[in-house]
Amino acid sequence: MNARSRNGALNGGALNGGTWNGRAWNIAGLVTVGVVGLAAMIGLPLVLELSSLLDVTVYLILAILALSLALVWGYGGTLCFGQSAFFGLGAYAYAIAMFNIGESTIPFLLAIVLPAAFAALLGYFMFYGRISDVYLGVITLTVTLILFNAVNSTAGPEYQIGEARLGGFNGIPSIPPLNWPGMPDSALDLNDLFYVSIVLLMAVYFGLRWLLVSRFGRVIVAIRENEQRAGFLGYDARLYKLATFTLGGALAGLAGCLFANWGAFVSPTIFGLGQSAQIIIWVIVGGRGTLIGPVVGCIAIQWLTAFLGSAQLTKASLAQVVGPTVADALSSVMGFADLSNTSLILGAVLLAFVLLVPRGVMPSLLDLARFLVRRRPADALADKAERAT
Amino acid sequence: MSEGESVDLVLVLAIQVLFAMASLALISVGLAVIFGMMRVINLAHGEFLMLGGYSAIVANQHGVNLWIAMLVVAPLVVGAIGVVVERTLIRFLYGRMIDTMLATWGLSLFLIGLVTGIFGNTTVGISAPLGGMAIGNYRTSIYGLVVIAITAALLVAIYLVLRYTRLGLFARGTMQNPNMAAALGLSPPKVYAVTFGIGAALSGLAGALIAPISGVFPTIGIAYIAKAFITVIGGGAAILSGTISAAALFGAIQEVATYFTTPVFGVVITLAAAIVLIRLLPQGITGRFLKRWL
Amino acid sequence: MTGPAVLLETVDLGMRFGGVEAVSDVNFRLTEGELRCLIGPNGAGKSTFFKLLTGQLLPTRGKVLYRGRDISGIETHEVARLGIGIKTQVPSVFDGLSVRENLWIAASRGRPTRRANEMVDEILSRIALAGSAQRTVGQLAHGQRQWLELGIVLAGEPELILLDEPAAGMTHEEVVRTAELIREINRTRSLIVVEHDMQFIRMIASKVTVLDRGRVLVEDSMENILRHPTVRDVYLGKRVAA
Amino acid sequence: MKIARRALLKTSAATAAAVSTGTMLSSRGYAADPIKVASIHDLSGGLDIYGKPMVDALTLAIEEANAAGGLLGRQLKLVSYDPQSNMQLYTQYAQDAALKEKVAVVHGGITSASREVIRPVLDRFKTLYFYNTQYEGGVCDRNQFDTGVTPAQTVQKLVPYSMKKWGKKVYIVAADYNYGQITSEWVKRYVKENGGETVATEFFPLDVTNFGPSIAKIQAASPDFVWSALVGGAHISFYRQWAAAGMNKKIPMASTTFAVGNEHIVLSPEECNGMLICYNYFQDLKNPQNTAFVERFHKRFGANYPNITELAMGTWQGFQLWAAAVKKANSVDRMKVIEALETPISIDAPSGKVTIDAPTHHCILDVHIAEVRDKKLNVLEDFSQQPPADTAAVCNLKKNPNDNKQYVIKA
Repeated sequence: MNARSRNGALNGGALNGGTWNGRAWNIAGLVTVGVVGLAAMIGLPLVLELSSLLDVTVYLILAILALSLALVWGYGGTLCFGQSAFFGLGAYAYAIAMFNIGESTIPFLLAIVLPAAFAALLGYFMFYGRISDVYLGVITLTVTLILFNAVNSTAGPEYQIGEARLGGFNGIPSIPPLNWPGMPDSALDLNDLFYVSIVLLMAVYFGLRWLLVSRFGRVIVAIRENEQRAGFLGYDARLYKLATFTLGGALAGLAGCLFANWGAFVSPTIFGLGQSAQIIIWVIVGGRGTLIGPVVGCIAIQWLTAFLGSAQLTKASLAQVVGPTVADALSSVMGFADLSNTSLILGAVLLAFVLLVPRGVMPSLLDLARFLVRRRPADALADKAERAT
Repeated sequence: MSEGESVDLVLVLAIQVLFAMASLALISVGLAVIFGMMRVINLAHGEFLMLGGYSAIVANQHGVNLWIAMLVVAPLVVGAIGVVVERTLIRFLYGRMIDTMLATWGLSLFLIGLVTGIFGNTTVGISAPLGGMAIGNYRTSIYGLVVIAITAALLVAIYLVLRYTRLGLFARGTMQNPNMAAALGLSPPKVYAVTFGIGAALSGLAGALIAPISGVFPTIGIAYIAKAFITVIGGGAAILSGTISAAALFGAIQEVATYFTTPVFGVVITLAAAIVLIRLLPQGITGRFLKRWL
Repeated sequence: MTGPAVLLETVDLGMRFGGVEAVSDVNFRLTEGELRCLIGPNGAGKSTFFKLLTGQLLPTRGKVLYRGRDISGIETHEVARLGIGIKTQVPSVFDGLSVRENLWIAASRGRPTRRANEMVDEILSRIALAGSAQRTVGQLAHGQRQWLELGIVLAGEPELILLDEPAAGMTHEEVVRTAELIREINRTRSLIVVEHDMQFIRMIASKVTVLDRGRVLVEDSMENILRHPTVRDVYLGKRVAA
Repeated sequence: MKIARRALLKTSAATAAAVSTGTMLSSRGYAADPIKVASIHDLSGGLDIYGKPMVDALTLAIEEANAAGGLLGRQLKLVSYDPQSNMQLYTQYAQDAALKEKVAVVHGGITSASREVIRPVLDRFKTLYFYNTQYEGGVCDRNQFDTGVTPAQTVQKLVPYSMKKWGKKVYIVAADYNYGQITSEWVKRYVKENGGETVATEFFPLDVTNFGPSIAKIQAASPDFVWSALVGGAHISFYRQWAAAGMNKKIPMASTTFAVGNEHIVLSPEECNGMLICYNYFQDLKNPQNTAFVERFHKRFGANYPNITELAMGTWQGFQLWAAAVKKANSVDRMKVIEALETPISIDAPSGKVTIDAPTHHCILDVHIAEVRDKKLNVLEDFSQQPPADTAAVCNLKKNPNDNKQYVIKA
């Protein structure tokens, strides 16, 4: 390892030729992700019982959603408070189309195209309107609220699109599952959905990795770093941002489609602020500017949320972990005994990360790994010598 | 409906519109102070309102006179919370607008969780004092009129402070040029802490005044946050004229739209109008008009 | 007329901010292959003029012509695509990226990857940063950042280069090298340099335009400018004396 | 798993006691695993005010059953999930209950949305499901039993009662979702049948807190009374703003949603005195069954327990119906229990007699009209054995046992 050098933010291997040690890291990372992904795909259905496999499936689906924001925010630098809007649109588009068409190929595509088109429209409005980053956050947040309010008030019988009733607050239940393209009678069962989800997640992951080392990916990062300079170099920042935002919308829509399949259900809470907050927390916990980080962040936070609801963290159970004195003190400080409070915990996690670990877990871990590898050239040499003998 | 009755109805509706404007200005002004002077987007603003409501109600339940609870206790408590928040969180994040947004969002979730843990999810409330009054055949709440009056008085007071006091001079200077405070020999940390505290106190007051009307529950802030934001951003950087002009505009749009359609479309139309406004006037109303105003 | 063609021209250019006229009635001409320095005291309107030329500001009066085409207020990226390269006063680079990546972004627009890589290697040696190619730009010294920005501008192969205080904050040796670099660039490109370091302007020895209170005060060779009485009064007096 | 753990602790304490006294128990007694009963109710998030009393009722029911020796000689174990008012977690927990815990029955769901989320899951994984909330009616699914009242059972009685008392012009304000929409359809129908007129119907999303313009609209329409089908915490503002304008002294109000979320305790007496409501259960019902029940409930959860709600009683009755069926079937097998329930099962509950209506899987039960007075609900009139007429109009599981959907009932 060349101790002096540090990777730039592009994580690109090809650009710097074989001499750059960043390339080794990238290949190692890609191989690790590929191997873990394949192992999960083959191994999980064998070792997990169905209910756990279903839990894993939804985490994988949400990880695609996490990746969509990882692209738009982590790499593109556009903080979208309304990623859930595209997620929800994808789910609703799939559900409505599915009730009307009955064969899932077109609904599946619609669930991607429609949110992408909406993102493109909104993005055009914002980026070409030269709206600053902060206002962009407020606008995306407001649009999400509008969608939530609008869809929430479609309970009346007049809100019907073809065969599909929108259902307002109650949402749309019993959404028909995906089928293999062109074969309306062979619907995906729950195992199939797991395979489809993991394959799509890996496809999205590797697709984005490829995109980010392409010129397009390098330019969007450059624009994030310095929009003015990119403009001086002849790159139309608005266009690149718009393209990124649109792609993010498409990916979120894809996740929405799968999510609607998983629970066979969609309701307006999918547009809610809570959902948006979750996505942002996944990305910030996992790390902006990485792809694997938000995936890990998403799965960890999801697991935590589910855990808190099924095994309530009471004073008694807390006492087993931290001892009765600490538990007593904690609960008297908080003023209540029931500490299984998702909002409280997610809020604290978000605060802690913004203040203490703003880069997120993965970049910090990777630095640590590099540091450890770098620190022990002697060990590595010894290792080699041993093997040689 | 007789002619006299329809005149009465118009009057009642006019009061409703005025009330909508006043309450919008009321819930936004604390946010406007913080945004106008510090360029901090405080996503925990809704929770400051919520805490104001709880402070007033808890104080009232412990025997404090309702008006004192609303007008004195709530602003003091939430103002103090604001200072603590600024000292422990916000000050580490100056110049990082996006991170400030995220941190205050985290704070928002945290406060919702904390208050839920302490008070539960039940709506608590106090009845609106003063009862109703008749306008012809219609009845309207006197308290609504009082809220309008208090809001007006508050805005006048802010005007006087900005216009005629040393504090106001600093504030105006800081709005024009963020480095002003330092130039005037004030320690910026102190100015920021005080500003944030004042903004929080105003939010606490607003939350307390709204509480008798809507009741208080831990997530009530979410209902207000979007409205407060579009008012502040739609209004632009000028604290007073921005808040007033945007509150008047959006309040009127919302009330009229609600009366003729449904409350949902009232909200949807208002939010959509706000987005169009921000698109047309990215610096807000006062960025284009009323530039020299406070 | 058979002289060199006019590359950049402003016609009655004016910019007003509220009640303040930052730039007024500027008629400025740059011929192809020329190296022009733009000087003036603080508040003379240099920065505003620079921003008008680069499309960052839309003039309230008059227009900017590039090869006869009106470019006032067009989008920044279109300015670049016309063949104008810009270096700003505070180095505008991609801080989070490596030196090589910075140059690569600049070189790769409109070029195949292989050609872009060659270009990057060439520029790295030209701006003496080959040894630091993998370093993150945020870690570079100020002078190196200035050079890097110059390299970034060169990588776009513009016809006209606009430089805003390219020698600001440099050590004497760095200033000398920068001047050399600029003269070398001038062999193939036209340049406008906004600067107030007279030493530096002497080193690149060229025609100078003096701006004062938003107007062109005088336009002449360096030697004549130094002798110009009004210029001495408004601007040079103190500095030369010091 | 707060409650499950508590149950577990009890069992292990019993085991410890048995071991310490040296008594050898027959292996059969302990070899039988406990029968698991899942509870999926919101204990946090926006709906916890509804969920907590329901879980408390279920907890008490199970503790009492265990104290009485369990069911079929086996102890019962409550597996409690808190979906935090989050639909995704409803799905996950329903899957977990059915597949991992393999529970005998799931009691759960508060909103219709949450019911429609878990219903298909439990159908797919063949796990019996009890939905114990009052709702808009129309669910037709052999795997599910609904113990809450539906609009036809309450609205049908309260509308004529109110019209007789106050007059024929009705203004409806309702929550803007299925339940509010369908309830208001039924109100309209019965108003018309009784010769009255519905002057207007207005819907409010569940998070609306400003009712000023609507209160003006209502005054303009000057109805004889207002019918409220408002739901949830935000809508409490309506009653408050209504009273603040002094309207509560001018125009009376009737509701089949008020007080389910303890609105009558949150609001001051002046704000809601005199409202008429209609439910299956009131804590103040005067019968020996109920008196004993309230006493046991207060002993378990404290005498200052705010109010034993309609939903809590629905859950209690749901559990008792299931337990009675298990005894009758002598099995916890899903189909055997369903068939036993369809015989039909009938119990004497604190609210009166409750019988499963076999064709609809809903309940035939008593309803009562009460008046809100000083934070109490005073029963004015009883109507015995109301059938679920609305659902019966669209659903007959005897004829179509494979029917599986929620019908939208046209009133």
